[in-house]
Amino acid sequence: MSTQTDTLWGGALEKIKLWARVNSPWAIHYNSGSCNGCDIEIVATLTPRYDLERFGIKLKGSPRHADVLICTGPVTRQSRDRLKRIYEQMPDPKFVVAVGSCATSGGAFQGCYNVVGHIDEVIPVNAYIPGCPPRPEAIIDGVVKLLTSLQAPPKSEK
Amino acid sequence: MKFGTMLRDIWGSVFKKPATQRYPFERLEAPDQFRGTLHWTPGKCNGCCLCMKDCPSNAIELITIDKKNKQFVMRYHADRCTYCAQCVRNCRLECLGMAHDEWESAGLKREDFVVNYGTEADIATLLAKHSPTDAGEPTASGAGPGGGSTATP
Amino acid sequence: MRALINLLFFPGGLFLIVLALAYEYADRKLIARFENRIGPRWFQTLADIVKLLVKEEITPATAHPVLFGVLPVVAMSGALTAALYVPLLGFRPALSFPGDLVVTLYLLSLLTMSIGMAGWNSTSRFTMVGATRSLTQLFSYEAPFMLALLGPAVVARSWQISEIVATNKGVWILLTQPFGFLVALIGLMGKLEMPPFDAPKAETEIVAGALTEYSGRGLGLFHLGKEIELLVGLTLIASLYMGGIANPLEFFVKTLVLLGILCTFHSILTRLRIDQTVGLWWRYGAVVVLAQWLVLIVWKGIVA
Amino acid sequence: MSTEIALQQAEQLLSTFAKGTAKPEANRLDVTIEGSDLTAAATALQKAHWGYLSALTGVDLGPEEGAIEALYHFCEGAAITTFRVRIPRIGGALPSLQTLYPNAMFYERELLEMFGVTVTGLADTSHLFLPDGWPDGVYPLLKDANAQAAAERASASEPPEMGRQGDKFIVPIGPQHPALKEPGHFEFGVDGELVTSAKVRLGYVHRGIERATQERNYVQNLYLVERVCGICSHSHANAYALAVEKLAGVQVTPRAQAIREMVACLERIHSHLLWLGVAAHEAGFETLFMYSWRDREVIMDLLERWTGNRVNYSANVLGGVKFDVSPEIAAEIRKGMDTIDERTRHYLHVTMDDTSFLQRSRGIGTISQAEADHLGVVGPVARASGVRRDIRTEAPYGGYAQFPVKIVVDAAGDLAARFKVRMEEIFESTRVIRAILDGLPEGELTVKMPRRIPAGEAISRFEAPRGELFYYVKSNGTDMPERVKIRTPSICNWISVLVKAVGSQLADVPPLLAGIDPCFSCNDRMITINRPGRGGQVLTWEDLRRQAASHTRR
Repeated sequence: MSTQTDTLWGGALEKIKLWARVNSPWAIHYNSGSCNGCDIEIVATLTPRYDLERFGIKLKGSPRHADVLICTGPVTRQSRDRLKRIYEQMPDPKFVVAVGSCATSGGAFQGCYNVVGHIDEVIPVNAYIPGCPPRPEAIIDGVVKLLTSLQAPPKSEK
Repeated sequence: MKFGTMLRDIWGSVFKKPATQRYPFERLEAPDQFRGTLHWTPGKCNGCCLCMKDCPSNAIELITIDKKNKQFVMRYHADRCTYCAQCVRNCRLECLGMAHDEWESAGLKREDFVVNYGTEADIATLLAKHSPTDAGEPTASGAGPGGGSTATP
Repeated sequence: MRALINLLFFPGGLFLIVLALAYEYADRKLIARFENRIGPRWFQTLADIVKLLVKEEITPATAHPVLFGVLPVVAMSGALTAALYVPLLGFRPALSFPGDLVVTLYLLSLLTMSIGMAGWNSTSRFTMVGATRSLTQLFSYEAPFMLALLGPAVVARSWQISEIVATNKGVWILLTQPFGFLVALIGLMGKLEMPPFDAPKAETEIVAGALTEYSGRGLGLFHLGKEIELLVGLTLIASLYMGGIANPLEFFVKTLVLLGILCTFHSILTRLRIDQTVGLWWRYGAVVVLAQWLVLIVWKGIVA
Repeated sequence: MSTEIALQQAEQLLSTFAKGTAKPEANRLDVTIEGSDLTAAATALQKAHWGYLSALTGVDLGPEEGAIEALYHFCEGAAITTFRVRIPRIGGALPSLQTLYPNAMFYERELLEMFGVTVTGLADTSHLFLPDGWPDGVYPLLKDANAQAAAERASASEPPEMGRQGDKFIVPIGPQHPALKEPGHFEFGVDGELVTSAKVRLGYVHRGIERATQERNYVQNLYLVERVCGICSHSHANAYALAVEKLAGVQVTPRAQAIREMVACLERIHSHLLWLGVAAHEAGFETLFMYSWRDREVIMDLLERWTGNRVNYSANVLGGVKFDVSPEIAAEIRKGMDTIDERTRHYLHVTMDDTSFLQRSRGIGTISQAEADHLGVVGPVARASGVRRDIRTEAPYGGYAQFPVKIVVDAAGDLAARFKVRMEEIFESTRVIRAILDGLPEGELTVKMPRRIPAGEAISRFEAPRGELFYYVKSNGTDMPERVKIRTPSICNWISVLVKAVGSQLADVPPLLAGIDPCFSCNDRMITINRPGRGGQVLTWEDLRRQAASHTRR
């Protein structure tokens, strides 16, 4: 009997946790070698025309406050450590979105000597948004797809 | 001393409709010029590979099944594409085009971005030739029916 | 038993938290509308807090772990306790004694002190600069703010909030002491580190100031503490300067009007540098309030 | 001073040092100089106030020749004087011009890193672009260097961050900045709130584009250089196209030139509005940020409708442009320009009249005209200090001869003046766009370009939104360039931040950084992402922690 209520409570708690997580994804943005194009489009999604705050997304400065790491650009050698470090500094549960063709595959910068590769060669990525740069709408679409995928399984762990 | 030069803006906005578009609840079309996902129409292509040659990011692979019968499969890496449309310009036979309404291409798996264009038979030949576990070879590739189909990433 | 209910549900604890979240929502929504965008959904602030509370908490290796954990609780409880002394919703305060105004003001400062200590304890260079700025700012606005709030007390010759409100019943002190009102309102903005007084957490300079190292629960509690402080501050100013609060309707109207004024200031001003903040308070704020005190005392001495 | 007179003067000044002179183009003078005469020759130019050091290009002539050529490009108006200095490929050395031209520091460090040329007298020889832990003796721009393999070996670990230096407290701002070489990691030593020292480390976004251009064909490179910087994508592509067209001897039609100029003007407006928002955000004026970005969307919409992409328009092809101006789009652009004019007038009022804003911008980071001249700053930063430096008016290229712009200058030199100059350039741009729409020349859009570009070298200078953009392209007759040198405007302007930051308030540093608009969309990001890691902290903050611990114990 008591175990049953426990699971009931546990289930409800999980649901609440998930609900809060999906509805309040605070983001941090890191540019590991991008050309700026994707970055301005990410900033544009915060501005009145697109307004990501509708989904509860706030761009935070400190990785400690963030749930979602938005990455742009291929990873250069100098910024690889920094990217890893930022990822490690984020508290669990955390998600990574790679924005732009360079972030998903290296794009036009494949084969440049100072480029390590794309984001998921360094840290795990949860969602990819190709485009050069993707339209702000496409970025919103990607974020929504990520959030939807979190909701899909009843208990999502990382 | 002058303060509040934006006072009228802010209070005006309170009584105006916000500038925000309601995407994704209301979808607004991209303009016709927009360079979205690349498409390839088989049949016309003669395999000159000019599209491949000038692609700044290796997004296009033109795989020859049978050169004489003009049987090709184009493997398109949407994740690499820089959407510059140089390939479209280079193609004199107008096999290539960029869809202006395909820009919601975000995905959760990188493999989904690789698309094979071509007739169903050609894609099947290609897949048979290479083992399906081939790196970067998606299971979703041959998904679309008929020629010029997209496996929507 | 009654005290427990007071503390946990009404007017303390749960009720207060819900109300504070509602006010934060109003704040954010209004700012969003000022910026011509839609802004957050109605449950946004709740989702933020719940998410922060269930998120992993990382304690920096260099920080004192106990202090790191305790400070948010101290901050939060300070704000919660302060709320017991003010006439929330127009009801009689849960606790009241002669001199509670001073206690309330000190309890409100507890939050800033905790933030300063938290920043110092986290020993990252950003939290350090943030903590220094927080405390510098505290010392600059605290005295004028306090003097401004004591203005109505002088008129009523009492240090007890309910007494002051009762004595000045129906009188809008903001008409007789407009400078005090202005200083109190702007002091509240300084207290809450609202723009343009957000130098202590200026994102573009020092990331998130003193709270940079906090994640999860600690951040959530600080955040909540701040929202409660906003509520308490608004109630205090409304009841002291705007003729008291008689019923819930009056409470909402008056505090929301005040919130609207705060948001307007927030939106039309550029962030002050910390030296400019200090200069502003000591050069203008304190002088203006002191001058007003002088006038009050002289006037009181002659008339009464 | 007309171009010919300037070149004559330069020839005269340099006559004692010249081992040979050549005039590859009407506005260029090439002077061959010995390495030992370099300082004296540069001093002669400096003393006569002949121009400024615009760029320093290193060219590897290959192992057979066994030499490297260092090209010092000095510009005065449209005139370009180039010092050609040959040095041995291995063990070559050059004297530093740092004291004469402060900017030379960046160029020389680049020469050192990329070609292994020893520069004597250089104060700081640490890595500027290449990652920390880059193996010694590998210089990526040498032809036979296997940079890829060397890079694999590079242990890309950052050095431990400095928390304290003596009594100073180091606040880092950085480490990334998005353009080719413009990412900066700054370390500011602070005493309380006062900045006492400044240091810059670039290279977080160094991708090796210059090397990559040598391995791609001319067409691919057009799109690669477009991605040097997403905000001035058109400027880069256009400057590159101009240089390659010059090499190929192709004359682009007036219509294509006009369209290019129009895109450049639209880009300038979008860039300046973007900058306005970011600078306001840095100073802590969120409302202005939101509004300016909202109105910027007008331009972004126009660009997307017209070119098909919001950021990387890909308007250029070698030999022309991709698309035409239809009557519908022309009408829309006109309408958009009216909106922009009206809103910009309002923002000019806000930035120039609002006391609360002015107290963060007036008198901050003031650069006098003489100082700006000496530091060699370019673009709006220079113009805000009264230096009349604008390639569009000094050396009109492309359509600017037919549709000229008026130069906007201001004498004040502070942050507020930079706001004013940029806002007024928006008006100028809308005016030019209208003029072009009124008088759009008829003609073809493209001219046939050869795939193989004849051997030779070409320089193109382009006024990007941030200032002078410098391209040097050397061709060897194949379909791949032998050398492409890109000197972005921001690298000229970093020095002004370093100089001006010292002695200012920490809170003024972000607006100061913003003031030069270093391809700026991400400058706030570049500050925010930079948090000291816990690992590094334990080490470097040891004594600070001890101090803190003893403090609490007491």
